[in-house]
Amino acid sequence: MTLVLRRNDYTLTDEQDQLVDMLRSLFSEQSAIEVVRAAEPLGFDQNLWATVQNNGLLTISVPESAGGDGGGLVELALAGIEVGRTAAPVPLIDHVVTMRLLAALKGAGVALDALDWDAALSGDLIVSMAPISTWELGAQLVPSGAVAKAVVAFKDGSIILMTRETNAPQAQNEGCAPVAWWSPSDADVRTATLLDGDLAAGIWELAHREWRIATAASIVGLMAISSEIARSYALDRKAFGVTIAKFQAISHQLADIHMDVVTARNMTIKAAWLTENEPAFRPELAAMSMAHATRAALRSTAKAVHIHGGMGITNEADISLFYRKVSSWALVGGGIRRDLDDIGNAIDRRAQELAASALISSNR
Amino acid sequence: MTLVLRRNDYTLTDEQDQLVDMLRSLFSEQSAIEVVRAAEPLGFDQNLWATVQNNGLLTISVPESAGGDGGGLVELALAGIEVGRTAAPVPLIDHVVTMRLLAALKGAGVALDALDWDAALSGDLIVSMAPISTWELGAQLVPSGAVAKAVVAFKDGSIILMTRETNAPQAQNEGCAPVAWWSPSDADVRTATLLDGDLAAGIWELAHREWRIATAASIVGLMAISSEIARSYALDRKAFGVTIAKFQAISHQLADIHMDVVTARNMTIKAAWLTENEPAFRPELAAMSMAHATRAALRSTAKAVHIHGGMGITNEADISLFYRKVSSWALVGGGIRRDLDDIGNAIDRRAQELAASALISSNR
Amino acid sequence: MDFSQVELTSDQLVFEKEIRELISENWTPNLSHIAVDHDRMPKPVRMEMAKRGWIHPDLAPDAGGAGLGEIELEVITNLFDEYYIPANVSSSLLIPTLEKFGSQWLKENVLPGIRTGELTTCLGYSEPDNGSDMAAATTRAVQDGDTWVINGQKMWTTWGNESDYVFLLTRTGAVEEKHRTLTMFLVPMNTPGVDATPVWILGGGRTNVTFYSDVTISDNYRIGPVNDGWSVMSEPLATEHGAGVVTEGVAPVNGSMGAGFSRVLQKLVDGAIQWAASRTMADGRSRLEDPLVRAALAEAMLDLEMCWNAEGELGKPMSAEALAKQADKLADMAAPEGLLDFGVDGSIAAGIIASERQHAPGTAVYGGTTEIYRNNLARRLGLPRPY
Amino acid sequence: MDFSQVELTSDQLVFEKEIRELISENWTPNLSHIAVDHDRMPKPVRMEMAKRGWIHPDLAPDAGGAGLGEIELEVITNLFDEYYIPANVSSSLLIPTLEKFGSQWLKENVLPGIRTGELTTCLGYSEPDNGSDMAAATTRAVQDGDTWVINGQKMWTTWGNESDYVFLLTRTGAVEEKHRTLTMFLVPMNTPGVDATPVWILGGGRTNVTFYSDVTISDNYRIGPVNDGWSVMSEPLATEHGAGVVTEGVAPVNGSMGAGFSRVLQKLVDGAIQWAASRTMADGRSRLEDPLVRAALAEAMLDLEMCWNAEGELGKPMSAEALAKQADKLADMAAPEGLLDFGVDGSIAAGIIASERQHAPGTAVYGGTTEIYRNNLARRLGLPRPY
Repeated sequence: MTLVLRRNDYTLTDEQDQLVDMLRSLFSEQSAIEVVRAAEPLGFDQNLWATVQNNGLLTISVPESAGGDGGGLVELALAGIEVGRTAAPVPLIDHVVTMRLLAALKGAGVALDALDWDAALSGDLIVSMAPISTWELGAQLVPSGAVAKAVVAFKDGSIILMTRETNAPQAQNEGCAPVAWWSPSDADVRTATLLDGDLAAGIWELAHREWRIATAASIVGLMAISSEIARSYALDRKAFGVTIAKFQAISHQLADIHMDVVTARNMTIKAAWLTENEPAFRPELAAMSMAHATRAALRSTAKAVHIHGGMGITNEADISLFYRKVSSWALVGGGIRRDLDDIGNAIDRRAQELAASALISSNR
Repeated sequence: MTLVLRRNDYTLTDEQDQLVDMLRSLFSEQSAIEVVRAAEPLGFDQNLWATVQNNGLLTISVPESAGGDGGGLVELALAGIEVGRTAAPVPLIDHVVTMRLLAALKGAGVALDALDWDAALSGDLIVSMAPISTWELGAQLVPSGAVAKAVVAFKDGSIILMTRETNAPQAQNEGCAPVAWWSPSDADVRTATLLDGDLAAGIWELAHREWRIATAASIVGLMAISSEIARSYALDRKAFGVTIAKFQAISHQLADIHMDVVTARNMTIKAAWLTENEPAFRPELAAMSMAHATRAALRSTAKAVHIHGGMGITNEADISLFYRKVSSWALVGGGIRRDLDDIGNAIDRRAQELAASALISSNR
Repeated sequence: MDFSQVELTSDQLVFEKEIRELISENWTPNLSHIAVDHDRMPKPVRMEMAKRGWIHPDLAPDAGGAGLGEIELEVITNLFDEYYIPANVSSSLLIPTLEKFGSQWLKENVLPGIRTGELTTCLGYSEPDNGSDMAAATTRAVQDGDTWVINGQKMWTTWGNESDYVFLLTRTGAVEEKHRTLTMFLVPMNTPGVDATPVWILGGGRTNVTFYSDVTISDNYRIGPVNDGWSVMSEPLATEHGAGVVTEGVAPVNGSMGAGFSRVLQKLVDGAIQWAASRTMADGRSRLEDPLVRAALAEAMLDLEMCWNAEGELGKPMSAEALAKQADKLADMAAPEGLLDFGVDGSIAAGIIASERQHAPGTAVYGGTTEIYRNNLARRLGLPRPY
Repeated sequence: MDFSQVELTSDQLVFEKEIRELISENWTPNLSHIAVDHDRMPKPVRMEMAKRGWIHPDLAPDAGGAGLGEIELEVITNLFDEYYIPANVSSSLLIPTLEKFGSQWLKENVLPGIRTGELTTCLGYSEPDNGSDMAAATTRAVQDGDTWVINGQKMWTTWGNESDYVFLLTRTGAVEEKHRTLTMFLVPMNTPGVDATPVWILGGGRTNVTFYSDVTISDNYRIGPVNDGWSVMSEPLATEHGAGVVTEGVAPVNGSMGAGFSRVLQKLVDGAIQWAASRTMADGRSRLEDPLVRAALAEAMLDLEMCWNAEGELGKPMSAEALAKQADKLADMAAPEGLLDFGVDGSIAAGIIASERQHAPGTAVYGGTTEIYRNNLARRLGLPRPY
């Protein structure tokens, strides 16, 4: 028996640091909270999207073979965090994850005739994917479905491409995410089957993992900025003559929020690295990062609102905007319940490992 | 459509107040913590049991027709709280609930030849029941099973009586409860079938509810005393020159504990009253009172230990004893998971009620 | 101890029927209207209720009420809940204050209308820089002969846009003297210089910032002595709600302050049950049969029952937090449809899960944060005032 | 960023093999021994480890260590965990203090043995009436020529019954002068007058009250100047653990202080999985197929992964609380067998769920309560010192 040790190194490369710096300054300049508010209720800003297109952000994580810059899932996760930090009203995550999926299909020799590839690569044509199709057929809510004209889904063992000429109507939600119902049986939708069999299942499963990780990253961004906003508020706000940050009932909540942000951020980039580099190793990490980011963001942004007292629940407070975004961004993928279900695969693997272990055993 | 209003009155009658006073002074005198410690690991004190017998506590809630004093489930629940407040090492709850079950069987014309009724009524013969048999056949852990010589269980649709000449060996547990494995197929066990059919199922179901409620009450007692101990400690203990009760991180935990105690206590006596007086109304209240008492006691006694800092985790601290008792007393019935499962019956009932309601309806 | 069903008397049955008719004639249920606690009873309903003395039904008939008891109060509460109609309109906490401290002129000209409910009130306590610390108020009232001139600004003046009077806390001396230089007024909201700007909150409710610019009112509108506003303001807090009502043990335990939130939680659970009952799983069975759905619903029902067993003040943080927790859990259970608003294709029941998730943080704040309630509870447990 | 598997060098493989042999020859795994953090490495193992310089393996060979790196440290940690062997024995936090403040005599006669691990130490800081407030210490040391006479009592002297020396905080002036009249000593535990009384704790561990009655020691045992004990005591807290080790990114994130608890949680989860795998439901399927069991296990695994992604100090409260929460949840999942002790018919794996529920409250207390850690974390976030 030999120990298996793994490195556990979360440090960014210089290139990754630079990418983060670039994205942070771009979004903080171009996606100020006024821009985000003005983009509601649809949750999409055409100008910001154009900026994203013009700055080459849509090809960062697309393989070079498919016309992209060859960056990986880690870069996409880092981008997701920055998108989340301003709740940027652009479907960057959904679009790029879907482009990576389409590139994988291309790489497997699938013809994408139904799609104008160059338009998709440039972002003039927005594409998205339907995570819920992993479990459910028929009509379903699709993230960025109200701004995408092409949606990739998984149906009856096949990867399908749905396209439509006009945008699907948004399904209104409190977070003002551009969510929409899509169905292959919708009269406005044309459907093409792209690939079936085990290869299709494998490609879809990996793409679904990538969607979870990149989406988890964007939720981490929402939490991170909420944490900073709440901290500043607690330092500024006085009650009974003292800054409220001196009350343990406040400062311990800020500590708890910080713990959630750190662990969710770390888990997400770890999942990204491993999914990119060793996709067969612990596939449950994608569902874990999504589940943890979701639960952590739901509770942390609620605490961040609460720390603001009455101010927090006003629509004009910045913090309430991030609170609203969380549930829409997090739940459109199907919720923690489905994430836990997929983590279950790891239980079976661990049960197998333990069955071989001599040291510990049950005695009835 | 006519409104249905119910009274919501938790006040005790004078007789109930007197009962509580009597029990509190009896157990605080006779079941001091030294007595409880000395009774470990078995969790049974013969002298205290004799006191319980001599003070007529075993017949309080047994029907007059069966030789008891005719008190009801509410009185038993009140007694349960007092038993819990000192973690009294006597199987009062299990014994009396089982006697009520046996009395119901007697009332249904069942002959109890395998049992010395007078010895059981006096407590010279300790009886208990097997709540787990509601779900599982075969060998199972029985509360007070290490001190009882007769155990009533439900098996294959029948109520059965298991008896043995010698005590079953205790299944060692951290709370030092006199839990033991019992099985109808054990060579030392004689088994008699008492009743089968719908009547048996109905009598068992009600008895199981009574066990849950009375056991929940005893757990409420554990919580209530833990709450008081933690409060006193927080008022006495100083850190950095001030009483630790001044820290919000402490005082808010004490407030939370208090909320748990109050709601668990109220829910339990409400469940007792309704089960006694209107057994067909909201049968889920029994499982609810057990589930809430369990979850509330697990978290509250852990907080009570934590408030004590390092002192709390020493075996010599009173609080650690109550903490240890909780898991043994609470989990021997099968845990919250099974309680929630039974609460599920109320979901179906509510779904039926709502199906008839016009005001609210789902639109997809 | 008694949890038995109340047999309504024939008078009570008539009373119930009359309220049902009154509501049906004056109100169309709005299913999206769950978060009712920030809305006020619609005026047509209120005027009909006022006519019958049912706004403060426990007051004697000659004091603007109807001399009714606890059961009738519960009938009103339950029916308003059943019809999704906002019920908030009571001035019952202010009436004893006006009776004790109001000027003779107020007692004769304003109090009767407030008693019947034809006139409505709102509270002007908090200011932008002092939410919970009311002794720091800076809205200034300056006496000028027989009139007062008021200048300042109040936050959280809920219903400030639709009330007849605001119960206003003002400063009539040095701010440094804290609670010793405060004076209360009952200011007519239609006085020139009073202005209410809406503040919209999560979940869709409205509150207001109210501005007071050279608001000039007669000394008749003063309540209690000059500089004694702290005692006057404290009076409602000391008054027991419905203290005059004969208790018949029907109300939620000692009047849990979270009862309103618990009614909302009941609707949330009901909506989730209806969602599950109306959806099928891949194997064709109802989602109600899904063990994880059942466990989630059972836990929500358990939390609801817990809240109904809470007492008084402690019911507030408990119900608020249970509501928030269950909104999150049930939204997850019903994801992704759980995020959809009312009226959207596929939304759940009245979009209640999505809207409650937005509304829930407010329940932990208004009327005092959960921290304030825990501080209070700790003090009632005999613990020292926290740092 | 790098989470790849480490290819052990042939030297490292030999090192691993050697430790496995060393443990096997000197230790029989005790499956009930989960809560290992209150126990100390068994002496036979320790002596073998000391011989090889593996007690403080990062120290240079001529300083009592073996000049090993991070990977070897991880190998040691993981193997001790695998064999259920308590690993606590390091004096690495004290060594720099002794090097800096120790008397020449101590450096020559005691420090070498402490460096190799042949001599062991324990901490004498807390007293009955001042758990966290060490500046209130009252154990008194009185100078008498070239010797000191010590009288007093210390709480929580874990390993006080099996250590060679206690690092003792004493009072050498007026108590009112708080941290300005404290002096540190390294007191041999076999000095007459030193006595350790066991204090047994939840989950089965032992700590001690140590009594000091007219304990007379030479001035050689003093560490640092008289009345400068506060600086001396603060030194270990300022020292980075393993600061001299070359980081290869293998250790848990920034050395989460909760790593030990997380290893216990892993065992808890493993035990629960084994329980489920070994039990069948009424329909004959494995309990591993029960959706509620799966959900409970998945959530426990998620919490475990969360803990492994915590950093430094914040890993402590997070791991402690996750452990307590999961012990409760898994005990419930496996109820009623979850309450049984190790070795009892039907108990789960090594009775681990029952024993962990007992042990868990300790993890939230020792080495500082979770409140203290949250206070510290808040201060590192730039928040003001709490009241």
